[in-house]
Amino acid sequence: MSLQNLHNPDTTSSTTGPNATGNGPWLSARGLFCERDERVLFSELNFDFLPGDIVRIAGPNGAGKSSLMRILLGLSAGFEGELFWHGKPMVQQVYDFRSQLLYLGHQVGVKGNLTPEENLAWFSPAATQDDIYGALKKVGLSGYEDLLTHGLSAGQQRRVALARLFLEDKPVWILDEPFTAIDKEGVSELEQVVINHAQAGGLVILTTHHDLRVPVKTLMLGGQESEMPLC
Amino acid sequence: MWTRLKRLYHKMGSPKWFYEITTRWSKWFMAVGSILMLTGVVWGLAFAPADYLQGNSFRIIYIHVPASLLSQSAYIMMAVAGLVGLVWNMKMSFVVGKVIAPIGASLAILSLLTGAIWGKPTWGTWWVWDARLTSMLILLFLYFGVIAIYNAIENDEMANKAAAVLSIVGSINIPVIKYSVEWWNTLHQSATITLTKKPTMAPEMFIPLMLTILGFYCWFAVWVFARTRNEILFKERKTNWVKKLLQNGHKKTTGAQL
Amino acid sequence: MLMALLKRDLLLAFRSRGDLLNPLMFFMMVASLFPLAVSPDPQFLGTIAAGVIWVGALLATLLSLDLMFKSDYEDGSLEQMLLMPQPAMLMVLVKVLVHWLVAGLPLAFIAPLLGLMLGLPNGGFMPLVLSLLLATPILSLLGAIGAGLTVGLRKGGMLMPLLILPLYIPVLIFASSSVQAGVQGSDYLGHMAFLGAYLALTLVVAPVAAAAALRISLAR
Amino acid sequence: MFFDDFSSFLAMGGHGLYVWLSYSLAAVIVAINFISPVLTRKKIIKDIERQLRREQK
Repeated sequence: MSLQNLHNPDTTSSTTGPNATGNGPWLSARGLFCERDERVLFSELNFDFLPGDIVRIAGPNGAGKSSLMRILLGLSAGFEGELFWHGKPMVQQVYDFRSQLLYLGHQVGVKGNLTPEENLAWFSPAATQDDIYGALKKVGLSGYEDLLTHGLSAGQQRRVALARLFLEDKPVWILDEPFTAIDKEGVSELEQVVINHAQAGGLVILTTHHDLRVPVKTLMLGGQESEMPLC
Repeated sequence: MWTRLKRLYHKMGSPKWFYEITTRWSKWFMAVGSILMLTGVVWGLAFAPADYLQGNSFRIIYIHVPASLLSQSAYIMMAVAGLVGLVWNMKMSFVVGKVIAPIGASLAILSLLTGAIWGKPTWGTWWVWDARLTSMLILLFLYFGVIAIYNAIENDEMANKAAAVLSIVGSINIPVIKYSVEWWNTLHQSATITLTKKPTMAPEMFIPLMLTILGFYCWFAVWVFARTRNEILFKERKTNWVKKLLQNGHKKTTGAQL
Repeated sequence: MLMALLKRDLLLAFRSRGDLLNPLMFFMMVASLFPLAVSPDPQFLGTIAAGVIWVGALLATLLSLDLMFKSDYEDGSLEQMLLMPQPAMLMVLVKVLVHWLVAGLPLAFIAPLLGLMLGLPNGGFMPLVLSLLLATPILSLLGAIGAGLTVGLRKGGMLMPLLILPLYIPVLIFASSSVQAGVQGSDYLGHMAFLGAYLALTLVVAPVAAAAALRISLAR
Repeated sequence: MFFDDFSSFLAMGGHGLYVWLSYSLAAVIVAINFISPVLTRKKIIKDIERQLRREQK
C-alpha cells in the first residue's frame, strides 16, 4: 500500500455503484456532496474502502473531516450522494453496518460514575469478566478495573475506551483522533494495533494530527484553500 | 403518471418555481379573499339579524369563528408541512411550516381576544374557562412551543426539523387535548357550527359566516406566500435568478419615476 | 445490548442517588407551599389536594427530565447508543423505563403521604396512587420528546417546559378528576380507561418521535 | 339593512363597545399580517442590494 490520493478518482466508475461481489469494497461513496453554512465542504467525492485498508481522512481545519465521519456513521443527514455497504445502498443495510462497526469519537462515552469494567460491560455485553480484564491489561489498566473512572487521568479514561479495540470483534473501525491524550509509547502501541487489525482483514478509517508511521491511504479534503465565509 | 408526479415534486422543491407561482397566485387569493371578507363583514355587521338571545354581540362570530378555525387548521398544516419535509426531505416544505407558526399564533390570539370580548356581554366576565376558549389557549401554548424552538436553535436545518417533530406530536395530541378539555367542561355551549352537520343557524346568519371563513383562508394563503417568498429571497440571495430579479425590479421602479 | 444499557443506567442512577432525591424533595416542597399560600383549613385543602399533588407531580417530572439524555450527550455515550445496531426507539424506551423507575414511580409512593398532609378525603387515596402509577409513564414518554429536542441546547432546561407542558394537560385533567371522583365516592374506572388509552397512544408515538428528535439534535 | 339608522348601527343595541372593539382588534392583527412581510421584504432587498454593490466595487 502506498500513499495515494483518493480524491476525484476516474469518473467512469462514479456512474454505477460499486460491485457487490464478496471481495468488493466494503464501504463506498458515490458523488458525496456536503455544504455547511452555505460553504461547500466537498462535492463529487467518490471512494471505495477495501478490507485491509487504513484510511486517513486529512485536511485543514474546517475542511469537513468530522462532517465526513458523521456522514459515514449515519449520524448526519445533511449531504447528497450515495453510500454503499458491501455494494448495497447503506439505507437498507444500516443495522448490518452498525453491527460491524466500532466507533470512537472525540468524546468516547466513558462514564465517570462507572468502573472501567462496568463501562466496558455495556459496550460489549457478550464479553466475560476475563475478556474485560484481559483487554484492560492490554491498555495498561491492570489493577484499575474496579475503581470509579472519574478518579483516573484523562489519558487513562481514553484508554478505557481504547480497550474496546481488543474486546469487540468488529471489522470496521472509525476512529476520530484516537491518539489524543495518549503518551508516546501508547501511540506506537496503538499504531501497531491498527496495523494488526488491517492485516487481519479489517478496515480502519481515522483522523489524526499525528504523523503516522503506518502505511495509509489518505483521503484529502479541502485541497484548495478553504474560502472564508462571507459576512 | 409517476414521472409527472415526480416532476411536480421536483418543481415544488424548487424555490424559484415556488417564488414565481406564488407571486401569481397571491394576486388572485388577495382579490377573492378581499371580496369575500368585505361582503361577509358588511353582511354580518349590518344586514344579518341579531341573535334572539345574545343580541348584537353575536356579530363577533364573523371574526371569532374564522380565526379559531383557521388557527387550528394552520397548526395541522404546519405539522403536515413538517412531515412532508422530514419524510421527503423537501426544503420548501420546511419553509412553509416555519412561516405558518407566527401567523397561526396571531390568529389564536385574535380568537382568544374576541372570545373574551364576546364573553363579557354573554357571561358577564371577560374570561370564562369555557371549553373552546380553553382549548384555544392550549393551542396558543403549542404555537409558543414551536416558535420557542425556532428561536432557540440557531442552525436552520436543525430548527426546522426539531419544530417539525414537535408540531407533528402536537397535532397528534390536539384531538386528545380537545376531547379532555370538552369532557372537563361540558357545561358550556356546544360548537357554533360543525362543517359536517347541518347548521342550526338561520341562513342569513350562516352565509356571511361562511364568506368570512373562506375570506380568512384566502388571506391566510396570501400571508403564507408573502412570508415564504421573503424566506426564499433571503436563502437564495447569492443565486443569479434573485440578482436578476432585483435588477429588473430596480429598473422598473426607476422607469416609473421617469 | 439493550439489557446491558438498562443495567448500566440503573447502576448509574443508583450511584447518583442524591440527584434522584431532588425531584422528590421538590415535589414535597411544592405541595407544602399551598397551605402556606392559600389556607391551612383542612376542609378547603381537601378539595384542592388532588390538583395540588398532580401539579406538583408534573413539575417534579419536568425537573428530572433534563437528566434523561444530558450526561450521555455530553460524554459521547448518546452517539454510541444511536450507533447500536437496533432501532433508536428501543434505546429511547429503555431510557424512558429507567426515568420512570427512578423519577416517576417514587412519586406514586410518596403521594399518599402528601395526601395525608393536605387532608385528602379517604376515597381519594386509591385513585391518586392508581392514576400516578398509570400516568407517570406518560409523563416520562412525552418528556423524552422534549428532552430529545433540547438535549444539545445550552438553554434547553428553560425551553423544555414550554414544549412539554401543553401535552401534559390531558393527563392533568383526567388524573386529578379521577381523584375528585374517588373523593365523591363515584366510579373512576372511566378516568383510568382514558389514562390507559393515552398511555397506549404515547407508547406508540413518543419513542419514534423522541428517537427522531435525538437524531436531529445530534446531526449538527 | 337590519338597523334603522347609522347611530343605532354604531350602538349595536348597547353592545357597540364589544363588537367594534373585536372588529378593530381583528383589523389590527390582519394589518400586521399584511404589513410585516412587506417590511421584511424591503429590508431583505436592501440588504441584498448593499451586498451586490459591495461585490461590484
